[in-house]
Amino acid sequence: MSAALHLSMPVGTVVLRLDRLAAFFAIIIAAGGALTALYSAGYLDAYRENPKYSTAAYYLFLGMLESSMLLVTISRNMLFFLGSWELMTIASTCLVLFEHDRREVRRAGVYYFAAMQVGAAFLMVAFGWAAISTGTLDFDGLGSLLTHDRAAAIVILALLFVGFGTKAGLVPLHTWLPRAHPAAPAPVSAIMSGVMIKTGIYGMLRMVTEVGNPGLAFSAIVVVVAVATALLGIMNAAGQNDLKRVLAYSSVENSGIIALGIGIAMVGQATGNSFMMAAGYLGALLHTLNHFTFKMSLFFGAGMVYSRTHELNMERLGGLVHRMRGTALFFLIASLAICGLPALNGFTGEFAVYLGLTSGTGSGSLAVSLVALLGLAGLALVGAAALLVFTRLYGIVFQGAPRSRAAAQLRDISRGGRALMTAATATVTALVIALGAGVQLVLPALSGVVGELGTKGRTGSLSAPLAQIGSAFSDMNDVVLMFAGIVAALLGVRLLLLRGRSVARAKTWNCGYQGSIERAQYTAGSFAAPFLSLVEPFVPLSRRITPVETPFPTGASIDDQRSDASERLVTGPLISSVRWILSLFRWVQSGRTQHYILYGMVFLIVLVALVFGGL
Amino acid sequence: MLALVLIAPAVAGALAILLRSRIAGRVLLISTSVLYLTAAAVWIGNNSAAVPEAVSAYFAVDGIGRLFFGIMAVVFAASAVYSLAYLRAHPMAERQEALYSGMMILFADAMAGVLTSNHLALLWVFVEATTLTSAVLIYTERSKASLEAAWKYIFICSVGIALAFVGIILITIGSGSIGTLSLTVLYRRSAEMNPFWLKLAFAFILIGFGTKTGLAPVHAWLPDAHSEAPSPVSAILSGALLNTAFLGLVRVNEILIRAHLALFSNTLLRIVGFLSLFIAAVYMFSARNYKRMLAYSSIENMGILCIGVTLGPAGIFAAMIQAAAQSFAKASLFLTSGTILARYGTRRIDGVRGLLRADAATGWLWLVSLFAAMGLPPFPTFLGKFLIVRAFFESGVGWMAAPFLLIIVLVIAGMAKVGFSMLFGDAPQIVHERRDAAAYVPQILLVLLLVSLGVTLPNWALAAFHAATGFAG
Amino acid sequence: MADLLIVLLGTTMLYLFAASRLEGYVRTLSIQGALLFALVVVGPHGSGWLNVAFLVFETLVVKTIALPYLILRVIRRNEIGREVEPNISQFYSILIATAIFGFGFAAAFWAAGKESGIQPLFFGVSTAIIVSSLFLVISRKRIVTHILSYMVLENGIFLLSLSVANEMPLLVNLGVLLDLFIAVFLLVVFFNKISEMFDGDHIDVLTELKD
Amino acid sequence: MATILYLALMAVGAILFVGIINRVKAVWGGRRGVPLWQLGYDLARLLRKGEVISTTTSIIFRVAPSVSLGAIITAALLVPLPGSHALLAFRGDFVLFAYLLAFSRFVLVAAALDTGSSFEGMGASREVTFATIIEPAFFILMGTLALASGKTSFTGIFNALAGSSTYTLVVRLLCAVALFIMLLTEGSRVPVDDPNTHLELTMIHEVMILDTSGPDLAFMHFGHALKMVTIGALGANVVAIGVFSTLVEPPWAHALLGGLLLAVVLATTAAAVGVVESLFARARLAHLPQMMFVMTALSLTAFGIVSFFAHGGY
Repeated sequence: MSAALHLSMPVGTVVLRLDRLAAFFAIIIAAGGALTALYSAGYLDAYRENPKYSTAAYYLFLGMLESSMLLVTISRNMLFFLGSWELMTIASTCLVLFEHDRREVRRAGVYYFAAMQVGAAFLMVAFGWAAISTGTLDFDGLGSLLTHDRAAAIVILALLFVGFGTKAGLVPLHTWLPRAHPAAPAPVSAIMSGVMIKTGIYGMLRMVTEVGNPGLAFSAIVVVVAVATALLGIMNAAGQNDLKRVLAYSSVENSGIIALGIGIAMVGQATGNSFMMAAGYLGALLHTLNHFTFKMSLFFGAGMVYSRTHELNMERLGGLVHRMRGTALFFLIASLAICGLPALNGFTGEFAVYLGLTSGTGSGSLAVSLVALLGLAGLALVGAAALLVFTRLYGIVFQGAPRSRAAAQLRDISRGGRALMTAATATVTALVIALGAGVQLVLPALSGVVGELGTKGRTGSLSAPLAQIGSAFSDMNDVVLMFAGIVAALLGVRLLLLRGRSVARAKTWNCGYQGSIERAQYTAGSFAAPFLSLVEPFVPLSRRITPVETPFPTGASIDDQRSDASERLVTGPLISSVRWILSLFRWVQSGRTQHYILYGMVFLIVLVALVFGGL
Repeated sequence: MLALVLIAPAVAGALAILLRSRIAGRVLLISTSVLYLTAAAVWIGNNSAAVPEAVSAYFAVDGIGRLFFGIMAVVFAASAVYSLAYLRAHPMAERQEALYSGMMILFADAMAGVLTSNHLALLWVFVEATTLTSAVLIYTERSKASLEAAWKYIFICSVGIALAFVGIILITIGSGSIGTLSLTVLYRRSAEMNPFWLKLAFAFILIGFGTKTGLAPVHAWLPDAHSEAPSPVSAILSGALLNTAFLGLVRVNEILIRAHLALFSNTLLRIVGFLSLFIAAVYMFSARNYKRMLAYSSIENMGILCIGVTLGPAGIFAAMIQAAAQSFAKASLFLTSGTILARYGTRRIDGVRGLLRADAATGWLWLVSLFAAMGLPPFPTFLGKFLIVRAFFESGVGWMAAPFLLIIVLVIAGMAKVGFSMLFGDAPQIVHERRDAAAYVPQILLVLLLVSLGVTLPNWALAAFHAATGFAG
Repeated sequence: MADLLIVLLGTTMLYLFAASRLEGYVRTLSIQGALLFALVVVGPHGSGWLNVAFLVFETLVVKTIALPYLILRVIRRNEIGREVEPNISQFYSILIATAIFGFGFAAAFWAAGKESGIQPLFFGVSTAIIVSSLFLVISRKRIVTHILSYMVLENGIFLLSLSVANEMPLLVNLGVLLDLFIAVFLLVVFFNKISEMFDGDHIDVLTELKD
Repeated sequence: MATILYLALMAVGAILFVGIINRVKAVWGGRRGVPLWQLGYDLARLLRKGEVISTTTSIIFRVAPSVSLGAIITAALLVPLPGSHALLAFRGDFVLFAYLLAFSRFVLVAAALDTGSSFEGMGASREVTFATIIEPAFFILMGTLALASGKTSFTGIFNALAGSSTYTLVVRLLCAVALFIMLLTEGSRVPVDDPNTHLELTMIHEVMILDTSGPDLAFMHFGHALKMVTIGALGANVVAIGVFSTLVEPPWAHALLGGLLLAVVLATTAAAVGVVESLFARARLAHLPQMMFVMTALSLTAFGIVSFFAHGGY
């Protein structure tokens, strides 16, 4: 399944090839685009009348984003690839800026754009270097890199990983996600989180297969970064109160899981553990596919919530399960899936990654088993924390009683719009279930992709380990089906028992308290507090209190904000120090002609001195 | 052809000033731009004729001359057309307007002289001439600010150019028995020259022409002039004049390279190049005036060119692409900024909001041209950027790509911050509502030209760039 | 003979830094023109009487008479004060100027020792004049003194160009002269405008445009 | 054969487990205490009742108990009878085991939050928080055993380790203690939680099911007990390593022996839990994480030992 197309370009011929890997991502991109378009058609109803917003431009840039992503997947010419990459940035930036009249949206747009430029700069250096040391702009040349100049090859690969990691949202270059996602319209967040960041994953996979394996140390570093990303992502997700910020950070977490898959695959390749390699790649691909489905579903749901309540602060939502039944159901399924719980697709990917990790602990050198153990413990912690995050998210937003008027009385939106949104959400959620129960059906295709990665990676066939993984999956699937059966049986029993018995309705038992419980409910903040106090250093708390002073207190309040440690320690200081350095030179343009002449004179003297000095 | 290109506009300019008539001025202006466009088309068209077209010992059009002449012609034509809109928006006394048209023509003619002169001192004469003509243009609006800008411009540049002349004298000293300043001869016999005087000369010439090129640390006049001049003039200053002065630098640099002094000249050029990039980054964030912001971006671009030409043939080729693309983008931006200025009546960035709603066409032009200036696809600036980065590695100084791209990313971020803040948000009540085709068509054509260059670099363009790269044969 | 003239030129520079009145500046300027004229006369002539004639015209008519007269008229017309108003006192100016001269000579002789084909006196004095004229710009507040300094700079360059054995082609010389003349003329015009528009003719009034 | 025996043992054991715990506590306290089968009677009574459901709740609340119980049963099916094969054994089945328990946790928490009661929210919050400490420890434990045995399924691990070298004795001890802590936590027993003080004062499990009644409550209770014995059964397997180095003939005897061992281990575990509950008071909430990290520490120690030997002791 590989088609090539040769174009003549200023940079020589550009080969566009659709091999298995490209096809896999192209399918995700195409499906995601279709779903987003469908959903947008409904979501943008509310904006259509408003002259401020141009839906035409929205669809223009959506199409641009789609096509550029597709070009990214199939182009095998470095310059052409970079071009498509930048087009992708342009389109997504313009999409993020859709609600441009809001100040925070503009700020987020600029931040996102700048972050993407940083990433692109890394790629540009890497490709420029590779193009020189391989003598060609074509990816095919990359194969000779490692043999030709190993040190350079490793640095180039590191640069590439940083560049692609920025797009994929790997720590510490993930800080754009929690800014861009809340600012963007829901469908845009959905396609960015569900599809666009996957192009970063694609880049890593493509490069590591084209360049070859850079060795154990590099791979181990990838694993460490991946684990750090997943952990930091999920911890911050627990610390956020904005529905879409939570989802954004959970995207960071899932990128970490995917990268972990890639990392252990690289470790396996480096140590000749083909099972680990196969399992890692398979896990990465599966999780890429699955995250695409449930994250889109979640963002679609968030969009529904926003369009009905115009509220994204969890503390002001609640009880939507009674008013938005459909959305609540889809959101629940997606939440179960994103926690990696069995019977839904989220589990399959993590299961494959776990398989790789356990085989890593069970074999190879001490280093490998330590790396694998790190991944094992980290992934387990991430899973448990994800459960916390999403029970919290779902419980606070959808369950209990409404915490505000906005949540109690929904705005009504056009019937057609709602239908379209629901259709899109239902479709993608159906995929969540289908991929969970029917993982057996997609496994062969994915194994094909993994096999290609193996052969391209010059490690020979991976068919044997893939077969073992397949059998494990089929057994796992049987157990999952058994689980479904048992649950069904129990539900049946329950119904039988309750038949003809009294099922009374009463207020929630609040230990005798009879008042209304809306304001007395457990809050999102307090729900996460015990966990966050355990991981305080990674999500430091900043608390603003207006205490009660006067005998007749007015407006006493407390405001907790959790900030991102990596941003506080790494990216934040970096940015501010650069700005500081620049600000040191503001005096240059003083407006005084004499200063200007002085600059010239000094410079002249310096140059003359250089000449006499014999430069 | 060459004689026509040089003499006819001189006459036309003089006529325009003497006739003191609106119509005559505009007609002459447009016809001059037509003449230049045709000349450029002819020269770039038969680029295959590698041997430079020479009319005398003093004038010749080699590859790089052709390319830069083409750039100048296009930018000048765009500004000429836009001038019609400008003159309608800013009605002024008839003889003033005639002076404007005449000076525009003479300004272009002076640049044409620089681009086509084959004699170093003659080139100097024309560079100084560009200063004198454009100084008058900068003062067109007769405001205090424009007067200050014009003064700083003419004074700083005159001093700088004077130093360049010192450099030329030093070359004469160093050229010893060669006994002429004809460039073709100097290229040929550069090996015979005295390296010491050559280096000293280059130091002076770098400062002299560097002042006109707007290279840090002698860039100071540039933001003032660009922001206070009428927008069509700013467009020419940024899109054509800087390149023209830069050409002088390149020619002298070529002499040094051929005299095996490349190490020296490259070091100096890289120093000023990175300094310029840095200064641009410093002010890109703190600029409060959008025309000044564009001016700093021009400084950045000149820095890029300086660095590019030090990176061997590949670098020079990339620099040529960069020069053409950036000039068109910058011209389009400055012309558009003129429309913005006319709509909002302020140069302050925070005075401009909701451009996309106030005037959609201008808004989109602004956005697209910004992307072009930032070096994003599908514009040729992106190609140039990548080729320069690659050239770093080709000439063995790959580590320089890191600071280079770092600063460029900073500049891009600054441009985005400013550009977006102007485009979006709620539009205030706009006073001027008159729409004028001449205020949009030139930029649209420029953008189309850019896209066509970027998407499919056509063969004639490719040939032009190659010819420019190996201009000295 | 020529050497004496050159040394004289140098001393005029020092006087320029000592002088506290604008008229003094203008007078120095025309004196320099005269000295350059003398240099042209006594100096070595290469080929072509036409060139010599041109140089004579340039020095005698333009540099000695026309331009100084032009400046003088400007000063009178704008009835601006006569003081030079340095922002670095004459004393220190002279010190620095002397230092510049010292370095100029040092450089010249060093170069002469290293490279053949230059007369150190020509080279030293002219470079000294060039640099010190820049310093003059920096150290004097009034715009009119900037114009004067520019013309001094041009004189220094002219001196240097005289040191070059083979002259420029006539065409080029014409162009150079034309440029110089127009430049000074424009500077004067703008200067008039400035003293109309702004109050005072200090360079400090021109500091509106900055970041 | 083995499986049926195993299932029977688990079903009965779940009920007796709680019974034994309470009996031990009673005896320790000088009382006679409730009959061993008390939980059985309670479940029977509950199954005969109707329900009272909060008006705030949604369908989730009603489905949750069944799903939770189903998840735990399925998890229990993955654990083998000591010395025999589990009903289903495959690579990485312990991952599925852990995630099934997680599933039951999810629905329990969802049900608790469904009521909107602040008490149940509190309990839910603690439940998920402690899980974030226990789960990694469990995975480190299994990773250790995988490393020691070179297998990655319960059955595989336990059978492969059978009769392997001596250092596994230490490892087994560590693992057993770790599993015991896991049991106390997952079963929310003292010192993590105090199941006796029913209603508000309990902090985790009991408070989460405040609003549950009737058959649902029965499911909840049984599931809870079953979870404990499942972990106990894991412990039994760990202990049993080496006992079953050779297949005892005939097979039914072999299975019987395994069953016997399982029963003994469960009984002793229950007794141990009872003793702990009689000796200790419930620890302060703030101190619980340290206690649970002990499990992580033990598992890591075990890993250290194993990797030391497994990698030829460098």
